[in-house]
Amino acid sequence: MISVRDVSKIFNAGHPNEFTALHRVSLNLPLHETTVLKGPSGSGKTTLLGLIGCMARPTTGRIFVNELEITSLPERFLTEIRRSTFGFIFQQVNLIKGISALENVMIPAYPTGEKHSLLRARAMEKLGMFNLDMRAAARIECLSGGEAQRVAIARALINNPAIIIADEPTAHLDSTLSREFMGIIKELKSEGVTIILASHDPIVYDSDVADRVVEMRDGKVIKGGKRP
Amino acid sequence: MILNPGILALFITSLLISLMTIYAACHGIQILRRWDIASGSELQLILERRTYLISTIVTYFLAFQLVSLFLFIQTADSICHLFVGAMCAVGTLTVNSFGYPTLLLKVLTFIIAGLWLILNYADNRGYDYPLIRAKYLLLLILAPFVLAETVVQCFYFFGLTPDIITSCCGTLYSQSARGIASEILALPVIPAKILFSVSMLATCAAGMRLFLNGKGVYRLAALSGITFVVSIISMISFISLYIYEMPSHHCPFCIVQKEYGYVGYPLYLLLLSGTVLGLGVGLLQPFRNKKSLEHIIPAIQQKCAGAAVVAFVLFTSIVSWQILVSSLKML
Amino acid sequence: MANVIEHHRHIIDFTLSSLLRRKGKNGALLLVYAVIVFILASVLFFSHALRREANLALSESPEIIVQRTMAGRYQTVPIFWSDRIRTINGVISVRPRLWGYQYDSVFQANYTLTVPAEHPPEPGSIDIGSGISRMRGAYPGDIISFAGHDGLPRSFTIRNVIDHESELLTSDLILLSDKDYRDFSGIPADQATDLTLRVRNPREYSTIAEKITRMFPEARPILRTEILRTYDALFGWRSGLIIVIFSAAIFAFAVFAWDKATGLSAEERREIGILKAVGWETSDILLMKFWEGIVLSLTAFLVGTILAYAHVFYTSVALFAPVLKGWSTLYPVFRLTPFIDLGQVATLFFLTVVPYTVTTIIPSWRAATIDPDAVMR
Amino acid sequence: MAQRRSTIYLGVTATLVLLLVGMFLYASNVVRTSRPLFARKTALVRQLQLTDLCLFTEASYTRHVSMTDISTPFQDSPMSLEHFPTGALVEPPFHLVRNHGQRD
Amino acid sequence: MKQLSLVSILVLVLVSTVFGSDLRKAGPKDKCPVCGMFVAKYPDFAAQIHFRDGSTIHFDGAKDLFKYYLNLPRFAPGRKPADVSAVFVTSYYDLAPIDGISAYFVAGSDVYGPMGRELIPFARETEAREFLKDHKGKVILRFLDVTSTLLKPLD
Repeated sequence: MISVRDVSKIFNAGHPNEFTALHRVSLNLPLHETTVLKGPSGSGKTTLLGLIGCMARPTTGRIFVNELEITSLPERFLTEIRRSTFGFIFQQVNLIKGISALENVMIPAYPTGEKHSLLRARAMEKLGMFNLDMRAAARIECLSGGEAQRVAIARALINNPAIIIADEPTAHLDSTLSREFMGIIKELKSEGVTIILASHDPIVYDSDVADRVVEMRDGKVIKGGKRP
Repeated sequence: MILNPGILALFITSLLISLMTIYAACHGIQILRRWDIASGSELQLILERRTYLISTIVTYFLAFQLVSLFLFIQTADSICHLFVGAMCAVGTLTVNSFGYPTLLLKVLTFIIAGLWLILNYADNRGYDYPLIRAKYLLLLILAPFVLAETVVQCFYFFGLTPDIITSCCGTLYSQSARGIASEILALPVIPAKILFSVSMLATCAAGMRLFLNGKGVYRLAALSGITFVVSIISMISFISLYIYEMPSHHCPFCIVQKEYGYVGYPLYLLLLSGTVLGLGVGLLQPFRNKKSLEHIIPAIQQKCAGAAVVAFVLFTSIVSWQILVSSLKML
Repeated sequence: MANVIEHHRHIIDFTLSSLLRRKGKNGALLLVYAVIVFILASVLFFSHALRREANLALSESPEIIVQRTMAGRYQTVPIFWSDRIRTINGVISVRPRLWGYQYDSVFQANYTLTVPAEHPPEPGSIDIGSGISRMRGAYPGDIISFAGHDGLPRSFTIRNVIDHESELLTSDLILLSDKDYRDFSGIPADQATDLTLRVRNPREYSTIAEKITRMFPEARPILRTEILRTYDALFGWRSGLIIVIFSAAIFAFAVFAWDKATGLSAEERREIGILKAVGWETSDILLMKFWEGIVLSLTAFLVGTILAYAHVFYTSVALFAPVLKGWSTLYPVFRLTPFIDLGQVATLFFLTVVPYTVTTIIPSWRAATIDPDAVMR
Repeated sequence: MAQRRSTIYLGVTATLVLLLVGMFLYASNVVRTSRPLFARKTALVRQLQLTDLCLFTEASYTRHVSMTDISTPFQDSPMSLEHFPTGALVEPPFHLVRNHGQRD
Repeated sequence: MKQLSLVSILVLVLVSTVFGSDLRKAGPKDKCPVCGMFVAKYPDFAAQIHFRDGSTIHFDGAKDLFKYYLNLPRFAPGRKPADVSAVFVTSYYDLAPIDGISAYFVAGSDVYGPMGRELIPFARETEAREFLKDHKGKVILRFLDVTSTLLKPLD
């Protein structure tokens, strides 16, 4: 269970350009389910995902991941949790240019100091899941949009995370690729991975993969709960 | 001042190190004043990030300080013949009254920086920054010593004037014979030997005890400190004599020279690390009750104690080996 | 432990690929850095080797030289001084020495004329240094003439050319007999240029020098130990001076390094953001930056030092020769004996690697503390 | 499979370090073997009663650095490359430069 | 006692003239039996005692030579002063080996040897006197004047 309790996030506090991105949000997200955060841009979806994914700390309020309070942990502990628990898929594919697809997939595991050969084998396996093993040595610039998206997903899976966080994953994909992406998500879900998506793309929130759709606006949750 | 490359290098380095330390100390003060772990404010976030900067600076500082300690001795040794009557580094250091204080401060700052890193290591393992205050107070203690070292070293270098013939007519300098004593007053050999063996044995025993059943923390710390001083005294009193095979050359510096197989480097390195580790164990003790460090500190202490014992034992074995192979016979 | 090593190796892998991606910029940095190390190392190696060379070769020069000064200028020494000085305890021998300079206006060179203490050439013949031989194309059997003190030319047959291996000491020497030199220079028979003393016990040098000045107040005794000390100071000072001048270049380089490290491109910021987002910690980024610094500085340091060694000891500092030559036309061709020591390398390390590293600490920390969620915004 | 970049880098660095160490060893060996050379040199120095290296021959006072005293330098040539530390900072007097500078 | 020393000096002088023992150079492995130092490193103060059986003992200074000679039972059990065939010390001014029996030794000067304060040997008395004046020496001794009590303040 991921529980968000009374969380607010204020940027530039005390300055004239103070901006409240989240306002006293409370939310419970059970594990092994797929949740979609839905809302227009600027509604606070991304900020909430960042807080849940241990990328930033809330200004007030608490967040628990599996009963562990993560709000007051120092950065190095947050990173540890982030690395081992979460896999991220971003709006842009956010791959590092100039190096091979394989290396890109391996990058999240570098700080663990895992043996190179093991790590490489696992990365190849993840790429293989998406039929990309032939493209492993290719540089990112040479990949097509769909391939790049799949490499990014492979990267999110390299540490075998329990939770996948995807922020507007289909924003830069055409409908075919978006459907293909949802297919992959479905597959992951069937393996028991918890998935949290933020999107305002109907292909995502109307998909039957989503167990739960939370609607957000202006930094508040306006509608949420189990899909009927 | 002597425009010697070694002196310039030391000069530039200590200047840079001082600047970095001032910078770190300023941030340290801010951390001490504004730290609030419970807050999620941006200021707190910035402060937490600064802790990375400061530990990076201190880590580099320690590395540079160690090399500069040896470079200082090496340079002092290499320019000794510029001074009438100076036979080795000892002579150069006594040319003016700032030589030894510089060396002393270098050793002191090295030890404090080492202790800081041990504290930092423990702190980084607690999830709520348990030692943050102690750590930055120690940094504020370290900073004045670093600055003092730079200033004293400046005075020392500026106070060096070589005795060369071009600056005057002929032998004027030689005649004035300032008579730099090349020898240090040394403790008589037998008491020094007894003192050395007793303190080494006691320290290693205390270290083993701590390693095995976690008892006697302060004892180990105190003994490490004492052993450090005793070892330096012994170095002057008798160890160096065996290494030089010369019953009257009480010099703690010449042993880093090539003629003696650079044996001084491992010796001083082991002694310094043993001392820092031993003292670090004691430094951590008051924080043992912090909740987030309950299990971490004893583990670190055990590790440190073990490493300290290894360092001291290695030190002693090198010393004993040197004494055994030495051709010098003393009572 | 294996974990730690593998961790570092992973980070090195990544650092190298990110360095390689910006080949032009990093290559230029590496090149400038290596050149700086190269020049500094050349200066250090050269001055140290020369100092040792001087110290070793001159260790057999006369223990004490007695000159006479009048109003601060040299005068010739009356030979009777030597008998008085010989009575001082500890003085093994006193020898009047004859030597001086000769300016050759054709070749614009200064020669040093000297009368050897042992085996001087017979009157009418001379030995010349290999520098003179090379410059004038003069070989044994040839005849050379110089104008003496009275303006009249005197001819000498070349007996020998001094062995090339000692050129650093003898390149500009002309050796001739006592009789020829007095005739040539006009030094009266009861005078000498200076006196050389042999003293066995080094502990007595200063006592003897003191006694000489008491005996002859206008005497200026110069001790060998002082000569060697002066050489040390001279070369030490010279290399120090070059380093001080050169520090401007080091400073400029530090600014360049700083600029390179602070001026993170948008691309680099994005990259670091990605790394932090996918699970790299601040200290991992710092480690990456540390390795970046090490890769650059260590490579530059090693390459620069090794090249400097070749430069100093194989090409005899070909690049510095114009500076060392100055206006002199008689420049010795020499091969230095490679005296190097660890202290020099340590000094070099401090002069190059430390300033570079220190300038990159704060910028790398800045880079490392980019928000991980920056990539999501 | 191509080598890891870190392997290549560490290999290159290790080679360079070995080269450096080799350089030291080689240098100390050369120093050792050049002892007879120095013996010959010192014998020559003894025979000729030399006191200085013949590196700077442009002016007599630079030729025998150890034989000079403080009042000598400008005796030779005001334009000559200065040998004493302060010489790098003090210029020769203008009238000397004007009168003699061209000739030397 | 006095007579005994007179006798022994006679014996020594006789022995050294008759046997005419030659100087033997200290090798790199020769150590001083009193302090354990390598003698070859300090040729400026080297001293040696020759015994009649042909053996040579090297010392790094006249002081250690006397310590040995005055305490033969300890350093060389079974040997007597009469077994000594020759004594050589290094004279200060020309650093040349001279006969130790006839040498003049200056004590208390400001010249230090490898073992600190030393007895500085001279072949001629005039030299010794001048040295005494130049180097703040205290007393001039002959070989047989030297006793253990005189050596004490030199340590």
